[in-house]
Amino acid sequence: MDIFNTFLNWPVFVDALPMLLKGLWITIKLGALSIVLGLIGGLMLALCRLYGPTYIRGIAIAFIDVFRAIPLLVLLIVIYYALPFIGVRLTSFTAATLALTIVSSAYAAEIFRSGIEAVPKGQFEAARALGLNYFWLMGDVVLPQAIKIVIPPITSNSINVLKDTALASVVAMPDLLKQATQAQALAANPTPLIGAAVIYILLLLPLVRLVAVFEKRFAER
Amino acid sequence: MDIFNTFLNWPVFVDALPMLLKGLWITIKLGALSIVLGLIGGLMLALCRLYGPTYIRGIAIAFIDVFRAIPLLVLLIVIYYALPFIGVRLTSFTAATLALTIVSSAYAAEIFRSGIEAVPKGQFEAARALGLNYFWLMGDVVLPQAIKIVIPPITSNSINVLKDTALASVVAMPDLLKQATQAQALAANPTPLIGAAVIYILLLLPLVRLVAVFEKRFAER
Amino acid sequence: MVQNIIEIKGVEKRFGKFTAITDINLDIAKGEVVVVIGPSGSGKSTLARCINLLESYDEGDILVAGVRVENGANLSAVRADVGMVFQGFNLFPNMSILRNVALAPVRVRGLSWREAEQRAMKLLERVNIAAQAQKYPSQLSGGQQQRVAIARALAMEPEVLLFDEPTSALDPEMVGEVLDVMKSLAQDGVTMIVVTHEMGFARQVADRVVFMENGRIVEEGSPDEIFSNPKDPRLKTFLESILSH
Amino acid sequence: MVQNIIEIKGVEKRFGKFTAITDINLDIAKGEVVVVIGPSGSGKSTLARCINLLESYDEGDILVAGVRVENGANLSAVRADVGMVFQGFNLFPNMSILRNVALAPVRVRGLSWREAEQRAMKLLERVNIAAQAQKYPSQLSGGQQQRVAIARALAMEPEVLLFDEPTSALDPEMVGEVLDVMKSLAQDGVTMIVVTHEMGFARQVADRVVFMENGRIVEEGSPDEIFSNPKDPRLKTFLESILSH
Amino acid sequence: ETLKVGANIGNVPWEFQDKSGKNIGFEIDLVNEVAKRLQMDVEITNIPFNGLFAAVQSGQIDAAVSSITITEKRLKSVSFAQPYYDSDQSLTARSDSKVKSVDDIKGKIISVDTGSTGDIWAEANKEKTGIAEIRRYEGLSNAMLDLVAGRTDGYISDIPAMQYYTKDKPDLKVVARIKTGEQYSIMFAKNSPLQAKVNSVLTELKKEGYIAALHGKWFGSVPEKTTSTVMVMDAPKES
Ligand SMILES: Nc1ncnc2c1ncn2[C@@H]1O[C@H](COP(=O)(O)OP(=O)(O)OP(=O)(O)O)[C@@H](O)[C@H]1O
Ligand SMILES: Nc1ncnc2c1ncn2[C@@H]1O[C@H](COP(=O)(O)OP(=O)(O)OP(=O)(O)O)[C@@H](O)[C@H]1O
Ligand SMILES: [Mg+2]
Ligand SMILES: [Mg+2]
Repeated sequence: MDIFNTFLNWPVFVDALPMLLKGLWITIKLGALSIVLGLIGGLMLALCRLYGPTYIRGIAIAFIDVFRAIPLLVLLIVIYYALPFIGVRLTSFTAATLALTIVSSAYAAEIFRSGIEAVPKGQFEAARALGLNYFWLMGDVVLPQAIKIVIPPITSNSINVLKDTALASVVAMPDLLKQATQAQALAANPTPLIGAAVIYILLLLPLVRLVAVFEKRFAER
Repeated sequence: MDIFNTFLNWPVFVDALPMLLKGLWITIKLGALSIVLGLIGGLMLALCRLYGPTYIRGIAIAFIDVFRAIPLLVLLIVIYYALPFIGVRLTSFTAATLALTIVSSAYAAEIFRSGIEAVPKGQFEAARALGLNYFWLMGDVVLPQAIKIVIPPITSNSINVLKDTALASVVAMPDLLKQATQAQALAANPTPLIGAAVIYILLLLPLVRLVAVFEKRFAER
Repeated sequence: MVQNIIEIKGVEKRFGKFTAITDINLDIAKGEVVVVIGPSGSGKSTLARCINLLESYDEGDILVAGVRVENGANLSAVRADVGMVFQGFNLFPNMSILRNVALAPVRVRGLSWREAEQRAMKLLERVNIAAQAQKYPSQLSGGQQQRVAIARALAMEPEVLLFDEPTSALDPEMVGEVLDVMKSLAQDGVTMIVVTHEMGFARQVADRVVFMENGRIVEEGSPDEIFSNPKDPRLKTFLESILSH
Repeated sequence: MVQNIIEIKGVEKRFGKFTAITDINLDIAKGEVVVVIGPSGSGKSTLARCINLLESYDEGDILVAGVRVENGANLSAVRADVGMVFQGFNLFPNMSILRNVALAPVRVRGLSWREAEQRAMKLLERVNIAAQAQKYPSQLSGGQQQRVAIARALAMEPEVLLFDEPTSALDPEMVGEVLDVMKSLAQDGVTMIVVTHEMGFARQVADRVVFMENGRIVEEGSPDEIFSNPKDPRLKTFLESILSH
Repeated sequence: ETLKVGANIGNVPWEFQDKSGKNIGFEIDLVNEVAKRLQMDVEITNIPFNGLFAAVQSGQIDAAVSSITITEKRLKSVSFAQPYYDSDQSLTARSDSKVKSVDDIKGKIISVDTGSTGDIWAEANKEKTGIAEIRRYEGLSNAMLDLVAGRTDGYISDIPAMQYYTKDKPDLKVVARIKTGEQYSIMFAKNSPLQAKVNSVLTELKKEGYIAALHGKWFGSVPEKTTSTVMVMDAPKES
């Protein structure tokens, strides 16, 4: 068999498409929710890490470091399969969202921190000298500048979360990639995997380009 | 069965340990090499994207966007299993390193870019006014400041690469996590997974703390 | 009893092992204009920054309107009453000039955006820059930025104004205008501490001139005493060097 | 034939729809000292920045030593010969003061670090800041930073020096010292273009004074002509406003 | 010459590692013997099930084992030697549960391995059996965890694996055998010349009773005469 029959087999792809689309829907649902929650959580964590009282700061650092180090697969298994032993029984969707959110917020926290630290000290001083309280200092002055700086890595992180939904199949949430490997096994042909890659690219490229446009408009100031 | 027998079963863990350590070695070898190459590649890509002539810039953008969007699993399969059809037959180690390096350099490129863009314009101007050529402008003035800014997200990215070695098992490089799932199947008990998580944490936490110390020393200037 | 709006008692500030200012004692009455002069690195900026706790001080006390300046609940309120114009301009690059000026009145004083922006426009007119209200800071020249910074501080109608070389980036024409604004503020009874090298301004407006050297207040007195009859030898050299060019 | 080291012919620079400078014609002979004055926003900084192509110009030509300033292979060489001291200091925060000054001689002129640092120390002494050589820029006061910036530009021993308000952040004592440095450079035959508000300096050192307004050169001549016998009404108002305070 | 065989190590009792890290199992023994007869060395490569299909087709391995079921659909892309094992599906439930046979799964939540034959069977018989919901899992151990946790009521999967798994677990029980007629064999790239050679060795081994002996070694029982473990068969062909 040649490369086309093996990796770009049209009938196999057409066969697999309905499965892939079913997986895509899970990927999007789970991914979008975890990205949004992860960004919010990450921002909170970054602020705790930078400005919290010592013990809060310690907790934030531990949270960030441990949940970046732990493999998502293991976290998912613990949340979904171990928690019932202590009486917490989550649905697979909740468990997957929770695990993805925890991990993505740990990553996002470090990104936001780098952005906040890149805002010149003079900006904080000017805001404080004007009497702005912590909330407005962050909201009006520091975060708009910090977020502008970190748009590229935040985009990367969001893409990562979307792709990490693949691991949710371990808690019986078959996402796009899982559906593709399954279709591969059924047909004994890797074409569905290539199909999934194409779908990922079709899904992500426009989003990434859109972010780039926003970024440019931002930068023009 | 209670939670301890299921998730923290000592005899199962001891049994699995030799397998896990074999996997750990692959994780470290593959991870370290891909991280280093990915950082170098990412820096090159970021510079091409920012300062290359239009067509180089276009290629860099396409590279970065496509390889962030494509699932690593698919890329691995293409590199290892599809390239032989066109006469390129790589060893599994080379294939895994290549795929991981490509993806991690795409991610690192965006991180470096955000760092470079956060360096004030006046710094570029002062360096250019002194007649520094592009190489020294970057090497002496801009990159030291940019890298300082992006240490946190670069650390995150490196952790990610190390964890992504898990997918290399598909090209016959059974890493730590793969060995753990295998040991789990063998013992019909998830303890080896928890064991793997502990090993990841023991491996990564000291590294992350070390980076934090460096970062602090850097920031004191 | 005359209330001193600012009381500084035995203040010292160290950066690591380096002592930037030490043994500073200075009381400033409501409505007084104090000009701080001294050579580069003598600690003028550091002193100003300690007054609104942008630098925490290591020894002594600073009281604004009787309240000790320290970390705590009332720090924000103290700061809202102490306006500051920076040596670097520190405008907010992510908002228009108009927003820069209107922001604090809205966020701290609770004005509506409409009202705050109207008042901001008036202040921008006063410093001759109203035409640029919709531009962003990076689009302005250095002098223009400095004038915005002054308008921003004035917008809070503070009780005390700290100026750290407010005219250093201005061209002479503008220096005159800005000094006029400051003079009128002084007549309105606003308390001011001005770090400046504008000896003309010091002579005309200052109630008191403070000369710093090496982190200490070496001499203080009325402009007449300081300029016409300096006692400290270092002050004498300092003044001579200024007049020589 | 007298060689003009800088020739500026019909130069215009636009920011979007806004024209910052237009129709600029200016020839500068080797060893000449030209002082540029004018109100804030008149385009003085923009003109200076066009000369070493920190801003690309939209119309006309600028030639340095006969070579057109444009993007290309010899731009770096042109820039090495045109030193610049910025209105903002733009020191490199990631290296010590000493490194800041020694860097370009090593990287561009190929000096050894030892040699470059020895020369850098001499320059730091000349601007009275040698004691801070091992500090980082963020640890210096504004005035100290400005002096380092001047030393850094001098380190390249450039043919032409552009100064954009080199003394604006300095205290009067230091202004005198820095102006002395600049005077001695002028005597050494270094060509200089100085944007400044120091009229005393202009009068003593300038071979020619150029007055800009609204992006144009409105009047130029010897210091005597400009200060004692100004023709353009806008120049007259400008000078009056300066003398009035 | 070397026969490069890919196998999803960890697939008990077909191919897994003993404590010393040596590959053992039914299919490992089988390919070792086949290679010996072909006068070749064996090199076992550990590739997860996901990767096996691309691996044979790209020639990175010559053959793949991992209890791979022969199906019509797969035959379009790959070739198989004659089958050597008849696998049926099984229904596993908690010992204390009311699920005692296939008739009891009406209205229950049933788990399967994604893409497995059990999945295909459950999907096809969803209406008939009245299954309330099919949950798809990634491998046996997680499905078992949820069965024990009570999130699911039954698990449909290959019978040999389940028999092996429940052997030492009193709270779980294989309650029913589900006939599906699926058969395992060695997978090759499509039209690989090795397929014919291996197929004739398998014929030889069946005649000698070698494969039946392997069954005894790994499952502790003698296979019936009519199963493909004993009977010589034709290599499956694409229809
Ligand atoms: N963050 C810092 N770390 C170390 N030293 C510092 C720091 N900030 C200021 N200094 C030092 O403290 C001294 C006083 O600085 P300050 O900025 O108050 O001087 P200044 O009188 O305002 O000078 P100028 O007129 O040049 O602005 C200087 O010697 C300076 O180097
Ligand atoms: N990047 C930019 N985008 C838009 N407008 C700009 C930009 N840079 C400068 N300008 C405008 O160009 C004009 C000239 O600016 P320039 O900095 O040359 O003035 P200047 O004469 O140096 O003033 P000053 O004495 O205040 O430094 C100003 O009106 C300024 O607002
Ligand atoms: Mg100062
Ligand atoms: Mg200017």
